[in-house]
Amino acid sequence: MKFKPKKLGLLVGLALAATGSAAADETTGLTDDSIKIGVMGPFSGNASSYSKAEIGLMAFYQMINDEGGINGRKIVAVQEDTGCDPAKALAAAKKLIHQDEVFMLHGNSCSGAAVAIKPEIVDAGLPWIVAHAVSDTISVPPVENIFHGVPTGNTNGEAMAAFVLSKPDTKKVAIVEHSNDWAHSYSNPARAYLKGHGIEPVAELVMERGQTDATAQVLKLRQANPDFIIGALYEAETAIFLRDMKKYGLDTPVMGTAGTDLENTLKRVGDLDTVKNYFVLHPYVDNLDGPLMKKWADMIHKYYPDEELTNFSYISIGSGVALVEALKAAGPDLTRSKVMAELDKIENLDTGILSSTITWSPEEHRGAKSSAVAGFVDGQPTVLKAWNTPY
Amino acid sequence: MFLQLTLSGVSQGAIYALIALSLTVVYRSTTIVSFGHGDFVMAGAFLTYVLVVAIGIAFLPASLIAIVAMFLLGVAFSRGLIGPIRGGPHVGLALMSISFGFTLRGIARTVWGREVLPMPRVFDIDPIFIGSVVITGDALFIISIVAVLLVVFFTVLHFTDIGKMVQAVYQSERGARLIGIDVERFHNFSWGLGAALGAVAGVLIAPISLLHPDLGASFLIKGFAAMTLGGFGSLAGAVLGGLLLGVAEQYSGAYIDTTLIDITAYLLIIAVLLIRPRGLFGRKVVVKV
Amino acid sequence: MHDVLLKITDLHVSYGKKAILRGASFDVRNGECLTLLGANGSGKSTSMNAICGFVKPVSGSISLNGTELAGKGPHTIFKQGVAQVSQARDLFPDLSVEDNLRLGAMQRGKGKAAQVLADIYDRFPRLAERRRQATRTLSGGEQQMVAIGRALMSSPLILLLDEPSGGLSPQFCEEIATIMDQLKSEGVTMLMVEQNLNLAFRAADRFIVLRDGQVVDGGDVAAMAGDHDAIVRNIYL
Amino acid sequence: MQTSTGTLSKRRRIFWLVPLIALALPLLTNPYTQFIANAMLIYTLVTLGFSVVIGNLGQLAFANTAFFGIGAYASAIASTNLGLPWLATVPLAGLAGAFGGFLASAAALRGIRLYYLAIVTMAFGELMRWFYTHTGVLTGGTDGLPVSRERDFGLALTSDTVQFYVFLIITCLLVAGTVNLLRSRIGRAIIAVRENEIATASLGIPTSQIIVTAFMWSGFIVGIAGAMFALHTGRVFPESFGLTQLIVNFAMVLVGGLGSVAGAVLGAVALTALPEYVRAFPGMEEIFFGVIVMVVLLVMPKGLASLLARVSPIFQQRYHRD
Repeated sequence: MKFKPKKLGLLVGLALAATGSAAADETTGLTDDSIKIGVMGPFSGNASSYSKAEIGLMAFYQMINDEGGINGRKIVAVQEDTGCDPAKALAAAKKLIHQDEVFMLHGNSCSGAAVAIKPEIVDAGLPWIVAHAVSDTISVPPVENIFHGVPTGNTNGEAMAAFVLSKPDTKKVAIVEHSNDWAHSYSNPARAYLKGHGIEPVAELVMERGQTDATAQVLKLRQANPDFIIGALYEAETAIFLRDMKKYGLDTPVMGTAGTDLENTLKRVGDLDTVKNYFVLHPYVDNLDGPLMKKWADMIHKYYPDEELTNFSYISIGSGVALVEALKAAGPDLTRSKVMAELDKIENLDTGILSSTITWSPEEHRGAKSSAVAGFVDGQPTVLKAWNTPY
Repeated sequence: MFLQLTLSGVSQGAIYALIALSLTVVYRSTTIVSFGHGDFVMAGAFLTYVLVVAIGIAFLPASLIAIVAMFLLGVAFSRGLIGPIRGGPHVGLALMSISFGFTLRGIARTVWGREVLPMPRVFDIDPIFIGSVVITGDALFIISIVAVLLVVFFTVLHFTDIGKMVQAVYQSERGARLIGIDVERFHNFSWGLGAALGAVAGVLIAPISLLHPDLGASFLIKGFAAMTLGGFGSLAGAVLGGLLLGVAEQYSGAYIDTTLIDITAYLLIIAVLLIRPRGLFGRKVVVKV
Repeated sequence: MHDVLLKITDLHVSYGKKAILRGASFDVRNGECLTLLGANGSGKSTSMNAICGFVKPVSGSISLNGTELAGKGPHTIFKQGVAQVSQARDLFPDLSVEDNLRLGAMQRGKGKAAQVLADIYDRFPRLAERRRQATRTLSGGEQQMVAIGRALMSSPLILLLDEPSGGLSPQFCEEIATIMDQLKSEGVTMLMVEQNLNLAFRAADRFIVLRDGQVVDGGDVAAMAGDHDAIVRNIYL
Repeated sequence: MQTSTGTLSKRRRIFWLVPLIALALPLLTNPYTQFIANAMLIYTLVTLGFSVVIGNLGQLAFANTAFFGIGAYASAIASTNLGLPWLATVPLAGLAGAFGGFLASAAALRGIRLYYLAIVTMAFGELMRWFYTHTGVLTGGTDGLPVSRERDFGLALTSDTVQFYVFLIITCLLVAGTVNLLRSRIGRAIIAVRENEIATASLGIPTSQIIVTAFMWSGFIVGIAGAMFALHTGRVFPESFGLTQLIVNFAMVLVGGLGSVAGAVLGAVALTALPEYVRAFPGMEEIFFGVIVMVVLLVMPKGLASLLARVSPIFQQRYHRD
């Protein structure tokens, strides 16, 4: 008979951990001197390298706080793990909204997780700035409270394809990708863009996550003999793919995603010769180790001294800059509606970090509509606008 | 292209063979399949990385230290965690190895979770060109190390007294007790040997791949497939199965579709089950209970 | 006076909650052959397994020349000089006859192994002929020879034989009996469990009867000569 | 198993007491804790289904996650492509899961046992996941497939509380069904197959049919749990049915107690709650999981259910291995 009380005790205990139910209140999560913001990211699991984006964002918050906060309020970030898993992300979102009662949400790497929690956030109605996940379905069609603060899949895919086509005489394009939503979010818009320009891929290959060899893919590519390869691969597989290309003497240029960067790819493959034809989407104003990016690198290292910096580290900061603008404009009598209204007024905001400006309007919640490309020019990472055209 | 694929398949397959062999070494002596073995592979690779990059030891001594350390970890795992529940249900034993591997992975993740670590290049041997076929230093290195290891392993097993004792335990555990072999110690040793062989695979993968905590999971599946293909529990079969799997992956990827590479292992497991459950080389499926 | 080689005192052994031996006590003297008799489940094989360390006694003592064996692992007990020929023989089926034999001396008696091996081939010429064959290809009787030979390879102080004639044809039983005669004449101390009473009484010097895990009877085989019926009654009734 | 009718009815009464008390639970929760409580109900079924095959039938089959995924996808496909209301997809998901169970039992019937069976069934699960990923037309591929949460027969299924009551009813029915199945002749035959298959066959019991039945029942209830999971998350993704899910399910069975119905409930509740408590330590979840399971295996090999049995003999189920 003692079974019941025990089991119930567990459930009740869990329930009591909650502090009442959350009414969708305009000022929930606000005090006179703080704004509570929920930051969700994949802090665990096999996609945890993405969470560097959330680390960068939280460093930015701390910088803002150290500079005195916004209208007398400091940002209190509540970090929640999504593990890049939809069910876990849903639990995280519900916890932040109903239990931690945050004012708004900001962050989110992993499109799958973001898409899964979207209905919940639409219902809850609090502002949500998606700072890393790229899937267009998050912000299209526009919803009042959801803002996209990074170049989305369409923008990225088109930027990749446009760069590929900017190389003179590009006729044959091949695609190598993972079979996951992340890779598709880049490759599908790129395919569409190529198709719009009358180009069908000559080869469409898959290289799954965890593969340590790309011989089959490279040999097939050698047969297809493309002028350009679009590679939507994670960091590790990118390095393996490039190494195997070099191994089998294939020196076709490769266009990579914003999931990799030149500096770290070079570090991983070990020699410049292997990466000299590798180009990546580069949503920033400068090279990662360039002067314009240095202040952001220093900022992250000030708060997270041991953090290794990659492309991901900076990606969410631009939307942070935009948020701070909106919060300032909303004034001391902050409400959720006011913040959303101010976000909608942001126009052509130069964030000082993203190569694209941010513009939100009630009709369009995808804020960043372009992305630069980076490649090695004379052995130096260089931001490019188009083939052989510096930014 | 065919030759090139075969060569690259053999080089990949050599690693699968090593993992399948290490799984079989544990299975034959203890009748337990180590579901955490992928993480032993990962741990071996990470240990080598730490020794090389963080401490600055040269690759060869570092990998030897890592292999010895993994041997000791395997022994400790057997003594501390498997020993107490031996004789219990197999589900418990399977879950024990899964949980231990899970813990290792978790540890790797908390330390290096958000990084993808490159191992410094070790043997920069220039590739050899034979006609249109490229033989890279990595492939040469892996194939020769695995070949030497296998020759030593099977020589010891078949032509030395120690090897005869090992075979004795494999064939009849009770018989081994009757001739005074300390079977518990032998089990511990087998776990150590299995972990060490897995670590060798990790050391070999490390320079060609990049290190991340989930490195081992996919290799575990490949090891299983190789083991199944070769006849569950056959040592030589595991090695042949590994090589075949490596080559089959390359062929299916290049001649059919690259989406198949990742599931070649699963397809082979299912095919073996449907067509020849004893595996391609097994006399019969040795499922000891 | 006989000097006692193996002394079992108040031995209790259980499998799980089921008690098999409940305070059995008996001695094995140097150079003799002692037979354990009893119905199924009376604790004969369990006694053997307890002596070898395959099962751990709950309480009681097993002492070999004054060394306590109870609670020790089988490999330790083997090194003390206790070798068993088990009922299932437990050979290594894929190894050759010679390997099977040689393995018997790996943990004990390695120094004399070559000499003992030659002796065993003398004793079992058929094994010498088949020394390169895998043991699984041998007949049951031949396998029994390998099992006995393997146990002898360690030059044990005491040889435990669990049903040496089990499953063998009458012709082979005779052969086994001859082998045992020979072992006895060489002064090998033996403890035997045997269902075949003819064999048991031919080979044994003494016998004891176990019932429900306790010793209920025992005596000299010579003294009981011709009165097998009485013993059988004592075993089964 | 000998039980006097007295204890039996007492046990029945206790059985129904749990859901009765649980009826009041939503009064105490917020949407987040309600969401977790709903997950507990789902995982109760998953664990129970897994436990029937591993604990009761004694087969080391790892196809559980496959059944879960099959059920979830069956529900989502029926909902999205056929436009069925969610409630109508539930039986379909159960049948699809049972069919998965039938396929998995084919391996066991071919004499594949123990670890070999584990590996084969694991391969089955991973192949299913590949299938979800690569048949985008049907499954939505890696973008996932939404599940309609429109009003079903007057129920606002978007609400976590409504979901809870629906799940509670389904879970209770299936748990009761499983308990009855295990008590029946079939249930005793399932245990007999585990203890000694050959001897059981020699008694004239059709062991093959028993094995198939156990697998299919397992697939049925786990398939329904899959449909519940699809509603619970609103969208199904291939990645939800991978090896990590398998390990978690596995751990629930073991921590709860192999082959025990009460254990399945306890294991599911405990290990669904645990990750929520360790949220504060991101990245540590794997270590927590691993260490907890190892400790349970070492100090409490019969799981939480054995604690219950110690508290009251009523819970002394003979389903698990002694």
